[in-house]
Amino acid sequence: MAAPRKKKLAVWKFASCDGCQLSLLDCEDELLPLAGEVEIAHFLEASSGVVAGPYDLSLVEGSITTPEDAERIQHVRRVSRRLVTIGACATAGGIQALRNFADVKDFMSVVYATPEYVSTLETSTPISAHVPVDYELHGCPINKHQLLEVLSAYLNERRPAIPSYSVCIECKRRGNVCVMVAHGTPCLGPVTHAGCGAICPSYHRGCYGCFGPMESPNTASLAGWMQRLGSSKRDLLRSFRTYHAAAEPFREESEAHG
Amino acid sequence: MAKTNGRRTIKTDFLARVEGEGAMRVVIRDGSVDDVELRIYEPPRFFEAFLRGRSFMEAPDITARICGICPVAYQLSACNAMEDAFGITVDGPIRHLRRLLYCGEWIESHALHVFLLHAPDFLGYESAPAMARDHPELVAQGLELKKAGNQVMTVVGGREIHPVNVRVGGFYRAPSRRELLTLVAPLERAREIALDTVRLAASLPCPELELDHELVALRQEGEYAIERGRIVSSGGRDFTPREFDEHIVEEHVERSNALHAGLVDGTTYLVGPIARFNLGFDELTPLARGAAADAGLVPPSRNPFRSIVVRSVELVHACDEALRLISAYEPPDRPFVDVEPRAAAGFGATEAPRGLLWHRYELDEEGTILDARIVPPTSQNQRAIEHDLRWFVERYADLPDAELGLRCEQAIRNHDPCISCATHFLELEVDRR
Amino acid sequence: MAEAAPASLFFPTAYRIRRRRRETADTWTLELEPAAGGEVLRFAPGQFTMVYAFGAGEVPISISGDPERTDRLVHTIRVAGATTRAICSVKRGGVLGIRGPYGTAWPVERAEGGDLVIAAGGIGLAPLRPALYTALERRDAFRRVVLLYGGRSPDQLLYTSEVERWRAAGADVHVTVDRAGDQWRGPVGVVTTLLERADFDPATATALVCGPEVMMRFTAAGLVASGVPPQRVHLSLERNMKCALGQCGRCQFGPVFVCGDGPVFSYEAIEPLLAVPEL
Amino acid sequence: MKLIEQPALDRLLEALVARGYRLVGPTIADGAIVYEEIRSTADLPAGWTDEQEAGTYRLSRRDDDALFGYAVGPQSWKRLLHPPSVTLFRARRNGEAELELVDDTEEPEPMAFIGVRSCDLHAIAKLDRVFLGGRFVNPEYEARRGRVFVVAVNCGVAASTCFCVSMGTGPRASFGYDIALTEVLEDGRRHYLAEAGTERGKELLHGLPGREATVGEVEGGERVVERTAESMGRHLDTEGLPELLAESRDHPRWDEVAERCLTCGNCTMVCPTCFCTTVEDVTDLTGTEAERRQVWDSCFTLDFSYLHGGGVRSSPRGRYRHWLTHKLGTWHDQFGSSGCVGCGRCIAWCPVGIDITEEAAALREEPK
Ligand SMILES: Cc1cc2nc3c(=O)[nH]c(=O)nc-3n(C[C@H](O)[C@H](O)[C@H](O)COP(=O)(O)OP(=O)(O)OC[C@H]3O[C@@H](n4cnc5c(N)ncnc54)[C@H](O)[C@@H]3O)c2cc1C
Ligand code: SF4
Ligand code: SF4
Ligand code: SF4
Repeated sequence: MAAPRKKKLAVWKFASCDGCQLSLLDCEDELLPLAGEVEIAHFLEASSGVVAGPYDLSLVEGSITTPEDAERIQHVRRVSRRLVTIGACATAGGIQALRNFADVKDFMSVVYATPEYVSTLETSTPISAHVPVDYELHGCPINKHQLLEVLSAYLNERRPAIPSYSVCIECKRRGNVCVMVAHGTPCLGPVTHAGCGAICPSYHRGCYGCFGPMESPNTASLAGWMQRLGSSKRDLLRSFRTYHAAAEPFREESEAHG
Repeated sequence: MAKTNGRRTIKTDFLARVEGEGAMRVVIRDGSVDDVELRIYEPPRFFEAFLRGRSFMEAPDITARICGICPVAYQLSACNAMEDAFGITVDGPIRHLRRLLYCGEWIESHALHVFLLHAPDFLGYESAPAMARDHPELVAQGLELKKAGNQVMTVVGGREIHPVNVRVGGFYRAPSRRELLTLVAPLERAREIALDTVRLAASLPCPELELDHELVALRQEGEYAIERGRIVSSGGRDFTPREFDEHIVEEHVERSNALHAGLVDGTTYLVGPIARFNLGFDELTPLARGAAADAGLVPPSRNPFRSIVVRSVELVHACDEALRLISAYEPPDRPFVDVEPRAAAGFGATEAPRGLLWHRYELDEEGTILDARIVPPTSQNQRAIEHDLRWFVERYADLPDAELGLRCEQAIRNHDPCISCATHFLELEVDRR
Repeated sequence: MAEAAPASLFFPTAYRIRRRRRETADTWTLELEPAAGGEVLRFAPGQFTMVYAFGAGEVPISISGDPERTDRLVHTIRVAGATTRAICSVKRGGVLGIRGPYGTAWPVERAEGGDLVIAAGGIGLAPLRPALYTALERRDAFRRVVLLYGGRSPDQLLYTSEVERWRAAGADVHVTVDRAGDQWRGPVGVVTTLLERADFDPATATALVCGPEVMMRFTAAGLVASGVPPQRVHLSLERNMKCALGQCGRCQFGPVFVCGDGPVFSYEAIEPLLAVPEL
Repeated sequence: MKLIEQPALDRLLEALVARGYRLVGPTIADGAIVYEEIRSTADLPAGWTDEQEAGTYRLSRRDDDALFGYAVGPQSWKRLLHPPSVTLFRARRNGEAELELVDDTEEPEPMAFIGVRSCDLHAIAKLDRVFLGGRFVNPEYEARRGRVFVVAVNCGVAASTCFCVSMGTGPRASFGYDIALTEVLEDGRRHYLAEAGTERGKELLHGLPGREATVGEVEGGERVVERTAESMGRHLDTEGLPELLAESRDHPRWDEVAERCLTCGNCTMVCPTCFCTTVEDVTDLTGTEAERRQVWDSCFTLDFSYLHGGGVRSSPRGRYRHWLTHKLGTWHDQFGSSGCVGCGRCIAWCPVGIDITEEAAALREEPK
């Protein structure tokens, strides 16, 4: 029997910090076995060799912020059998979606001397706002173990085993002492999607929501409690308006304190 | 790549193996270089704009998102700037922990660059996995070294990308001695690999090229400057981060639509490993200094193609320094110094793996950011990179296009440009033909 | 390889697929035997096993074979998601993990001397087939044996090649479909509509019902309305379950565990619970 | 009943270590009293107590140096007996036709639990009922459980979240211990009344320096426990509760609590009797190695009740109702007792302070 054709993996980048694709290179123990299992056909951060599509699996990092990128993502979708977004930018618009709450022209004039040259859209939008997405991996940045889980799930044609419950469940499994209850530190863990392993509480700070909303986030109730702990309206607005500012439940909650 | 009556254009639409996405364009007319351009079409993300109105406490985490390759650099430059504004000093074990965390980032980032991005150039491969087919142990060593850096960041910072433990004033939690001791074995192993790497890098074939840029880096008496220091230059300049604007200007260069940083007197300057090495050689640990000397690397050493050797020396230094910091570590009584915001401007600079990273904030009495400016290393090096390219193309214009293109890419990679960092200040020009 | 005594209740036994048969577009019947030889697990009609597909997961699947044919373990599986897809894509000769059997059985013997009514919807016929086999093997012990079977469309019906055999063995078989094609000459409509067509004596009947939960609710209510005592109507429920041991907590259905107190329940016992949303 | 002093306690701990037990007991970490490995009484939270309220827990100083002057913290012994993550087995595949199943369960190490409260003894008994007293005996649990030595402590203080008296589970340890201690603080003196509950407990106790307590001293110990029983911070009326819950499935109170509940699952994680789990399947990239891991789960997750085509308990209301009804109602049907031992952990560690006693009481009110 002939060896089965290796699956082709592509990694694409839109507006982002590169951290999520770096997570792939951060899989030091698995990188070479992975390269043995799949053909890394398009991954500019790591390779100058580019193999033509179509690709079996495309990992997409970054959000759509320019007219050119809005077109390019259509192309990426066409050449990809499965498309998985990695990270907060691709999944929710990222920190750069803060422009969605302001006038982008004002933003440009802060940064650029000659804003006319800059081609940009009014908003930063997730990939799913432009093309169908097969799976969304959360995190700013994503967790590399979860990335490996997604990869091995797609290689083995199964669904990734990635829970969408709260960070609290991971936090308690880990044996942490709750920072909100025991220290009075406001924490977004109860409304935030698990995946990081509850790092922030393990380092005695409140979760700042970098994995985005969990499956059934009750942000209003949590915000009420955070107020009792001393958060001002402005604190609340800032808390919900960070790396997932444009994710619906967080957007709504931040606007409630605007 | 096209050739029409004496005019040759070499274009690489996607620069591979750099962080972020950019392109390069070289125009040669009748054998001489007409135009050299490093283009960056990373979409802008407007960090300086949306930092306005945020709390000073958010700056380390938000600015980390400028770049996933050197988040610690952003976090600590931001912390330095805030602490400068509020008039507090962070020293003792907290500063040592910061330095340790930063060593982790240097190890990770340099190993990534040396083994996964740069070495394939010298050995003629398109990527590290491709190189691994012929040199499996080499790539495995590089990955092991890189992993040790990531382990440091994970223990001290909570995770390898966008660590969560850094805050203005110090850390949220100081790791225990026991936690740090888990890093000793991997770092000792990493230091061995780094020493081998210096030897290997020194043996790689490399074109002769002497830069005449002025070199700029932080300097701190008694240590190889990483997380603090004064800004000094090979031209004898010496100033504090607060005085940055008096010495460095960002110019609008018409031809490339980009902001290029230059010294006030118009001199092109270079930041990064080569600058640090030449200005801080005496402060390297004896082991790193010895390794450099054995490899024939002593200041002045201004060949950008030797930057891979310099990075390897810095790898030795970072491992050595991390081990020293761990063995001397006594957890601080409190993981952070209290911070009282006040209306002020703050300036902060640190040595990111790619060079000087400078932040400036204006804050109101509650610590809300009124204005932010960030000058990352790649913006400062852009002019120098283009200069190198021009030199190189002039010298090797006879090479076939394909070969020349690859060589040019390599010349760019010498400086490990991080385009993600660069984009929030660079004009972008979208060119996708 | 010498098998160490399984310490964990979760530890499966490797079973090899010796035959695979495609029932419908998305449903397969697998015949399995222990990969290392030895006895096939024994079971009672209505019981299920936990079927493990390498790396993909483990799910509860009823045993659909004949309890008397002790040389094989038979499962009929519809592809519903990732795990069932993985199970159904293992080829002949491939290996699955099996543990069990678990759960309560259809009380076939309680129907002896009276009529036995088996009502199935869709894949629900799989857990009922062992009960039908058992009844037909001792056909004389019952008065009527009635099978009411509904499928979504003719091409989604299971075991169609066996229907004539069942009739020949003395079963009164009625089949209906929700949506008929040109070829279909039988009745059209949901299973409950067959209750009127079928001939059985409610007063002596025992009914075994399996299918989608709504179908079971309506069928059971219909049976009771027609005079079958609720304690003689039995249903088989499905709930999420990871252990089948009563220890993962997931299959709770109010006061009971589906894995051990069920899956077969008497309608009398669970009727009030079925009416509670989100129980 | 034997009267001993702190040095004798250390002797007890040493003797347990000599017999191969790993000592796990209360100690301070990250602003709370947690159960971790300890070496001597010096690791115990001497002079500390805990102030608990719905959604709040704070350590504070006592005005004495009592070793056991606090109630329960965020963790329970469940963590050790029914760990948050356990590998069930590993599998290796060589092509499709060969599947090697590997069970590499290791023999658990013997542990001595130091300072187990009465509510937690009851909680352990409830876990025993789930894992050992049902249709299947869980051998891993049995192995861990069988290697535990229990040193119980009768409670000297109750937190404002405690209601063991209502549940009939405390504050005096009445079973399930090898040795039980009462800490008595009188006239600036501190001593311990120790009694054995098993032969091995008796034997260990026998070897400790100390003397037989006088009748007066024994009564002093009784008074400690009585005072605690009188100072319960909360109360739960259990009269007819399972029936009430079975009849209250449509009560509007569920909607009110669902407004506040975050469906975060903290209550189930901290509860010493919540035992629910899920299984995670992982494979390596090459698809030749697989592992099944059992991890704590919560009935507050959507996946918990997921059935192809949608979850059974998709609304927060349905999930909260299930949790409270299971704890106080259907647990009786399933396991013959209440699933709640009145430890109050779920009250203190709910991030928004939802109080099980208050919710249960509200169900007794006629819907308005
Ligand atoms: C007692 C019992 C007997 C069953 N007998 C059969 C049978 O004979 N043939 C057959 O085809 N199917 C049967 N099922 C249903 C079968 O278990 C589900 O179709 C299967 O679990 C779906 O898993 P999946 O991973 O493919 O689907 P997904 O939709 O991806 O489900 C994900 C997970 O949710 C759980 N889950 C989803 N649906 C169900 C369900 N209906 N029941 C229990 N858990 C579920 C499983 O843990 C599953 O792995 C039975 C279910 C039970 C409870
Ligand atoms: S705890 Fe929250 S903010 Fe911290 S890493 Fe995890 S998801 Fe991100
Ligand atoms: S339900 Fe709450 S009070 Fe009751 S045992 Fe569980 S955590 Fe303790
Ligand atoms: S009751 Fe409290 S702890 Fe439990 S799920 Fe709701 S909010 Fe979380």
